[in-house]
Amino acid sequence: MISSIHPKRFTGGIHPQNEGKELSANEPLRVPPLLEKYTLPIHQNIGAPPKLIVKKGDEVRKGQCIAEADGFISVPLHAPTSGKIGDAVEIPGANGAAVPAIEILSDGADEWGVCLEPYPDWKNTDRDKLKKRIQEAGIVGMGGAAFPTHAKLSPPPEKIVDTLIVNAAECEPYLTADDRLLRDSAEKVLTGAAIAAKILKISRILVGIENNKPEAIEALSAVSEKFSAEIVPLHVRYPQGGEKQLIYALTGRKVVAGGLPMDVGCVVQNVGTLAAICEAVTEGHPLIERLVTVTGTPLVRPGNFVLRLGTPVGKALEFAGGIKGPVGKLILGGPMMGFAQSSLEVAVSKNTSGILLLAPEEVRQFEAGPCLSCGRCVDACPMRLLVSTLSKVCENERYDLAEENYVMSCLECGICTYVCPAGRPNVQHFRRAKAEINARRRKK
Amino acid sequence: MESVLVAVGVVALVGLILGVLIGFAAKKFAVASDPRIEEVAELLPGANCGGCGYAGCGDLAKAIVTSGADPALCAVCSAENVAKICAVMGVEAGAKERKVAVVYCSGDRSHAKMIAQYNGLNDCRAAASLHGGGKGCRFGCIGLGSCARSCPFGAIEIRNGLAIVHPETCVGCGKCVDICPRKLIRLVPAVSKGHVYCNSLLKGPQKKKYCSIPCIACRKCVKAAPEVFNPQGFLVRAVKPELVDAELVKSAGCPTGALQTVEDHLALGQAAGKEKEGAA
Amino acid sequence: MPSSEWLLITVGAVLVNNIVLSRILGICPFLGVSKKIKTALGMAGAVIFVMGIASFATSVLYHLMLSAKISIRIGSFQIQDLDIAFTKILIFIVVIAGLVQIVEILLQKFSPALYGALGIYLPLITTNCAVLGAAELNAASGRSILASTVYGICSGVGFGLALILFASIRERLELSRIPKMFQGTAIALITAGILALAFMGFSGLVK
Amino acid sequence: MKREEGKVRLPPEGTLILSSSPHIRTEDSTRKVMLLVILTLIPAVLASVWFFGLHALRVVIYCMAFCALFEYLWCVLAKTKSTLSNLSALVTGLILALNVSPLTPWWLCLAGAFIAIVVAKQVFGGLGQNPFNPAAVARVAMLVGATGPMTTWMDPAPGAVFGLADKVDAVASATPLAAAKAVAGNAAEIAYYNSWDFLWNAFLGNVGGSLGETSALAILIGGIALIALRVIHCYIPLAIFVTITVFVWIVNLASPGLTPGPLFHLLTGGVMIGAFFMATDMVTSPVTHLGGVVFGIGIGVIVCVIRIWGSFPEGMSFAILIMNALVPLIDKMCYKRPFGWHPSSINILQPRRGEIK
Repeated sequence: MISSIHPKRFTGGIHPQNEGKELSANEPLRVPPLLEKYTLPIHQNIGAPPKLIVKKGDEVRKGQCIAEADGFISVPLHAPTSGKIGDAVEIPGANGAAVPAIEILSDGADEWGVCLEPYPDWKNTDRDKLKKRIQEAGIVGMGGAAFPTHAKLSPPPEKIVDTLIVNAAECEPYLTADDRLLRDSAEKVLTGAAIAAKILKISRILVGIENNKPEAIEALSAVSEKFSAEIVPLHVRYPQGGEKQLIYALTGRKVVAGGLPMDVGCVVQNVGTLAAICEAVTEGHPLIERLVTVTGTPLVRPGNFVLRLGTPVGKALEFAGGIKGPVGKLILGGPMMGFAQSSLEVAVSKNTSGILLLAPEEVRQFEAGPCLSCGRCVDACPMRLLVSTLSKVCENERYDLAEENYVMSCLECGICTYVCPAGRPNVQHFRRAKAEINARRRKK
Repeated sequence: MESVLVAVGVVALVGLILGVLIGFAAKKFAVASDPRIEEVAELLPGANCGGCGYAGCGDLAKAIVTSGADPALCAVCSAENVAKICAVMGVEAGAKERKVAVVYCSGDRSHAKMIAQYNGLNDCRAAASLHGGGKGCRFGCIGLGSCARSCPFGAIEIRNGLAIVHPETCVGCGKCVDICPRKLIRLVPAVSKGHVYCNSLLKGPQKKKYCSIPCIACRKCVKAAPEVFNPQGFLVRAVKPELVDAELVKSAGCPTGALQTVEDHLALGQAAGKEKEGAA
Repeated sequence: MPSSEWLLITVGAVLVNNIVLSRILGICPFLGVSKKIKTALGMAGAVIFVMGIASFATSVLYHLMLSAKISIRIGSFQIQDLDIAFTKILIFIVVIAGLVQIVEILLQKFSPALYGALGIYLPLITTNCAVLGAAELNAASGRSILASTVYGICSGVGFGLALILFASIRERLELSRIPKMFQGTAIALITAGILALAFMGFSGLVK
Repeated sequence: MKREEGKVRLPPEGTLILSSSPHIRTEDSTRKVMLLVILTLIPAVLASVWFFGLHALRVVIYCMAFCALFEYLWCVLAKTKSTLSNLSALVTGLILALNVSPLTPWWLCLAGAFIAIVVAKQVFGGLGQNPFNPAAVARVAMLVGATGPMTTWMDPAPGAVFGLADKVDAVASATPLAAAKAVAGNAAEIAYYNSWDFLWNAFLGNVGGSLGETSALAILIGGIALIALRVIHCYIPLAIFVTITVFVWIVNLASPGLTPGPLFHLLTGGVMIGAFFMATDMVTSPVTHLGGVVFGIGIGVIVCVIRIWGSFPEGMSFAILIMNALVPLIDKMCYKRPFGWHPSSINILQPRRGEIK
């Protein structure tokens, strides 16, 4: 049912001129053929990396656990297909630093191994059992943060949580994976939401979705009665999908800087995560594949794909028909917050929401001209930071001043850089400042 | 004449009254301070490089006097000044070995292969989290000059995309060592006349993919002087750098040129560097 | 004195005849202690305090001097009814120097941080022509003791205003890419010049 | 379809671009912003040519050319990349031209351009670094240094340049502001400046003054266009107008006949061009909206004080410069805390004292 909530408008934000969603939104979901080799990065979650429990030459089945969770803030890793374990290798991670990975040589059978026991009757299943299942299935926040979901669903007893927010805003331009998922399997997402709500012992489910996805809203409202979820269409405004902005839009509550959503009684889950929860609970399937938007004008057939974890980016681009024109940039994630890549060996991991190619003429390079103090960044910053000053401060490496000017609140959403007429690489400045300040804090 | 005398008298009177007042105030509100702090601070170089770990030369002077920090903590300070500080403090001066910074990379633009074009902040640490600024080798010098800018003594030059330390100007304060995101720079004894200018831990063929001057761990140098060089994985390091001299470098005959003399490294990209200097 | 007179003294001292920007007095601490707003605030406070006290003290002395006629007789040497007002500059300097010394000692005792930040500029208030200038201007315009004190304080406020404005601009300048040859005092003087130009707009407000 | 089966390859060495997010940007650029400012000033230039003929055009060309020249010379001498292409020097030159009399001699334009470009801008590090509006600095310096030529005005001759009226080229005595100031306190004389007849002429620009001071209408058109194009926000000009209106209204209530009414003050002198084009100069104005309002109020008050009680008839440039000096402080004071900021978050955002040195 469409909610009667009147969404609040957060300060700042932008409406990108070119959303680029039409490239992939209307293409049907495609399931690419099995690859011969998957290169699975081992550390795909925030927190402790899982511990490998297989060695080279071991036979594994699809869905078999190959690395065990190491602690509470950690999740296991599962084989994306059946086959043999290959070499332990190093591949470039999203930020270019080498990350350990393990090769899995497919045997082509793609047979499920001993699966987790499904709980079709999850409504009458113990909460702790469900929570444990979510960890066993290796589920992390699939919107980008990769924070273990079971930890997010375990608020400390002193926090009172009353609202589950389903983040279907998908405000990043070009990306349509969540849109596609909702159009095709809204019921799965809402089932996942209901399971999460049961774990949290709450009944209020709000679905925040930007109103540029009418088909998805329709699909959602068709099944929402059943789960008593409220669908709230939101203005198209980046970063509507930012956790703090979404909570404010839907509930009017403000998450204190440095605080967590559960401080204001909310838990936010991405639609992809909820679909994965549904599969893990009702079918017993661990997280071994995800929806990825492979798009960009240089591609022959952009669209949304069900990609196994460990699929190299180069292969994903081949699934999308290959490259037809010159490429200026290869990006993992969306154009606003994604990471530029220099290698095709980067593998799809649990938080890869998109693979984007930009043509050279679409790439506008940073010029790092002088700041005009025009204040557009200040107007547009969703965190209401004094960006122009911060940018100059960081340029001069005055990190003490940067800290005084609240650089630690920066979301790195990229808006200040998007609107800057002088083409200053603000986000990169702030990232550096944050890294530097964190390093100094650790030192003390 | 009289007026002058009166003026002198009046001023003297006023001065006397105020003098008494000041004397009283100085006695009543006196603040004790150690004069040695200033003396020591005078002897320190005053560059405030922070290489000693204190927030500047004044801070170090205070630490030396009040909390007994090592007078030789300052790497920049000349031996005689250290001796003078020791004399001020009344302690024995120890011998001091001069060290210089060495950048363990020879991968300038003519030797290292670029795989992408970096566009962004002119800062190595920022580029390091962005695939290292486009150079194929992820161990080598990024070449955006963070170390050069951090050097209080102007001893580092960026030439043709590679940081080059001028050993005669380097005082070994170690600021660049902390700045470099690739941990390429180390302090070595200044007497050492040659180094294995490579930092990559990859296997030889992988290194060769992106660089024409890597250490491929062929161990020719180890055979030439086993007590000096020691292979660590796929990289050879001088364990006794003070023993490396030009002759040894020559006799080792490094096939790629990773092991070279300090002079040769200094001459890297000389021609290209000149061109750039003219333009700047 | 009518209230409008007080207004004239205040506005005149703070804005129109600003001791730094219009009378160009006290430039040394103006350029020296204006790198940070925080120290500028401290310096402004110190100057207001010193100027107020110095104006008061010098004014009292000056009025005493005006009324006192000195007669001295030492042996055959004799002076009759000498007006000692001509020694005012000498006396003012001594008095101000002494006062500043006391302020310095007190500051070192009670606010070492501010003392450290002001550094050499605190003793320099001693020879700060702004303080002496205020005292001289008071004497020249024949103000009463109260008016002199108010003028001294307002001149101090004017100095503080200029100093804080200047410091805020310099804090901003610290973040800009000033060509090497203009860095430091050069750009500070240019900025001060433009600021003085701007303050010329107030001329004529107080006749 | 052969390509589809082929292996995907990255573009050749060095053409793939690596940069930090975001990877898309607006089409806006500094150059575009400056171009829009120049375009929106064209009505004012046309109006000045209409009223003052080729004299006006001469001054505009001189100022713009000299500013561009100094910018170029600086870049050559300082061995930096030429910054001419961002058009900021031309904007400064154009605004400077609109700030001076149509009879300004060429050497004064040259001196003004030097002050604006070199003294007020480049020595501070160039575009974006100057704390004071270059054109305002130049105007004030010229006014103080060469009072004679800077206060030699010309009577308007509408359309003379197109032969629609007789060419007069007469040297006028004073601008309306100076004339009104001369008769301050004389209620009967002041009344003339409140008449609709006079105000209408002032609105159209049929009065003496500098190029940009005459036609309030032309500036208004440009200013509104500038706001509509979202180059500037309306806060600063609005705050200036409202403050002047209220201030003058109160003064008129308190002592009638001291000065003409609010409309006179809005339509004459440099208020219009100052409010729309000089006070809103991005570099030298506060970045926040609230700061803009404070900035505008300050300018309004100072302008009125100088005009009514000061010795200069016009105080717009002075007011802008004084408020420019206050901008860093205003920016500090008027900044609201970040979204979701709360006293309890201070520990996370800021280091505890002593924790980080």
